[in-house]
Amino acid sequence: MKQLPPDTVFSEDVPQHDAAAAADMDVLLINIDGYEGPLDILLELARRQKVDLAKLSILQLVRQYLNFIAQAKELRLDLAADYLVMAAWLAYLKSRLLLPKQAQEEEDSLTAGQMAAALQFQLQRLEAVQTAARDMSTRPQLGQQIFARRADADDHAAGMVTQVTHTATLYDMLAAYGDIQQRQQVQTYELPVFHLMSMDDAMQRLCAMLGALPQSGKQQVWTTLNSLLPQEEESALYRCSSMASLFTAGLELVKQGSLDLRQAVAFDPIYMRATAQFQERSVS
Amino acid sequence: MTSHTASADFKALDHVKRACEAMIFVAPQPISLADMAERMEDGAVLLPALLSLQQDYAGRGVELVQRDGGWCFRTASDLAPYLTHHRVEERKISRAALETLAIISYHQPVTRAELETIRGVMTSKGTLDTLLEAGWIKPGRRRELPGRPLTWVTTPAFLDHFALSSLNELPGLAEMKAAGLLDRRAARDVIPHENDLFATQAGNATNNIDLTPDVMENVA
Amino acid sequence: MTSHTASADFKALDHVKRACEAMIFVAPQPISLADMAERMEDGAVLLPALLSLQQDYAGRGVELVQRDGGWCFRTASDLAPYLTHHRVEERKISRAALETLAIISYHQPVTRAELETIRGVMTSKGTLDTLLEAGWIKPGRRRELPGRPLTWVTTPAFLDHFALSSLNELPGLAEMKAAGLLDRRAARDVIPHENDLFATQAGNATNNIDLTPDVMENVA
Repeated sequence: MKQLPPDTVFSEDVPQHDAAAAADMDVLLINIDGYEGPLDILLELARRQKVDLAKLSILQLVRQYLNFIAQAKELRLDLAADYLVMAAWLAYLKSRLLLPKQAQEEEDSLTAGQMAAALQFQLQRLEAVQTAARDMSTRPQLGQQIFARRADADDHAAGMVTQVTHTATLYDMLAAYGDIQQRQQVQTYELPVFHLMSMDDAMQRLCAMLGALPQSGKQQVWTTLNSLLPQEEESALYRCSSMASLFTAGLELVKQGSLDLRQAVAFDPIYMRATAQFQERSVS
Repeated sequence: MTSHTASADFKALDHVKRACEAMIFVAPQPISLADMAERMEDGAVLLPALLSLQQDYAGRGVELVQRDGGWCFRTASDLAPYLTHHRVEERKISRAALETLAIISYHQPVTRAELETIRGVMTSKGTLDTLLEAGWIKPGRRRELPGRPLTWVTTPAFLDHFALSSLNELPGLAEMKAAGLLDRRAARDVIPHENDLFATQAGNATNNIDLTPDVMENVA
Repeated sequence: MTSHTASADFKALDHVKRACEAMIFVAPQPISLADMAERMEDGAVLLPALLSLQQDYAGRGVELVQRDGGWCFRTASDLAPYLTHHRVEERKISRAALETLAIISYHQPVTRAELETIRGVMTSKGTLDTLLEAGWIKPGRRRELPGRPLTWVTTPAFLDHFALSSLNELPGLAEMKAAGLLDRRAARDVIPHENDLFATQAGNATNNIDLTPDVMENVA
């Protein structure tokens, strides 16, 4: 297989400022609600390459999608998580596609080419399904373009035996069962009692633990929020609520000026330390 | 008078015949020449078309006849013996019968007392009678309980009517919920089960969304 | 089998044609050959009669068509403009529901997870139940997989609604099959793996398998 020099490869990353493409993207962003998730958007972008899906440039598609996400973020569009997951995956795929082949040898995982092929297959399959759906909606339909004979009241005059049959559809029956189930759930409903760390408990715990920390002059020790969580074997729900309650209690202390909170970037550990004011508060 | 865009010669006898044939076929009552003319293009001549159509159908199993000043198709009277089985009157079953049937199909064998517990209301005799008459339920074994109450089960005709090949194909509650058949979710289901909270974070996503990333696993 | 007193030759093609014509005309739903045979005299041969009848009706305003093995009369679709007043209220069907219906019809039997894999999104409420309510889909056999998930399949009413005589008539079905697009599996399971790669390159490369080179060239 031909291996391209790296500088050529990375020139692909330079965003192209094409007025027509930008206008296209605007249309896509405005109509975002009309699309059925990230795969549908990808298919729309793929169609714009105006080539047979089998000859699609996956790298170009990835770049278009990432560009689309970037613009959506710029416009502060509220994108569903699906779209961001897809973006993360495509960014990963892109890096794999751009790496020299030797560098990406990993055992029992798909090669970049196979991953791209899988994506391409999904797009082709979705395209086929969407075409089928469109064809279906344009077919002549019973009761719209094609008609059946309707039973004639006069038929009875023919002096024939009338046989009564009872009818119900599967949907009717399932819906009836669904209703019964719901009635029951409503009837037997009890408010569940949860074992949670209350705000009061959290405030008490936070003050006690921060007060007990080694203190060296004005430079208090930074400690992480995680280290303040209860270590005992508690339920997962209790640990979750502890995290939330301790954090909220922490915010309350910050508001009072008794605490400093610090976090470098999202999802990093949260650090806290007591201020001088905290000392006065705990003394008094 | 309506006008249509098709390019066919609307006055051609053949076209008028086809249109009349379809209009008469679909009409639930005999349809008058005037009614048909109103739906045809201006200048279409109907009577010759109808008479020609009547000739086409003469001696066939279905004939074109005039009744009450209108035109309609009627089966030839000599064929009545073949048609007796088809004189069918469809009757939609009542809500109560529907619920009862649903419970029997999901909980069979089930006694009348159990039925009433599940439905939360008394079951009138007429309800079970309707289902029996429809041939969808039948008595099953007696329950080994005081009074040896009769149980009810569904019949093969029930499966037949609902085009199911086995009882196994009745969707379960989770599947009904997924299909939108349980609309209002009980509040208790909305709150995640304690163990779910971290389980989903850990990655073994419970719902099978499978975005393109069926390849996603490779990211790890 | 019924016996009749008329003196006609019951096996004569013409007689069988007339009887079938009347039976199909009167039946509220498409009627199967077996159902008709049951009402006819022993030894009557129906299929040639039905095919001949179908030819008689070809090109007329009303046509004899097959729907999932049953026979029925339906108006010719080009005559719709004359019949507008019989139109039933059109079911507004969302794009999501239509795509879901397309997947069920082409990929059946298909589980909900497979549906979601193919569309790349969760199936929202109101999609499957809309199709179920329309009577176009029903539950099929459970798949022999962990959790025994329910599959969904189309009904005869679906074929009748969309004027298809059988599933084989779905537009583009053969092409989709040839292109391997009827595969219900997740994409990563469909594409050939390392070891298969050379085999397919060597000969029967059907579609897009040796993708990597293309991709790399497009980088330039």
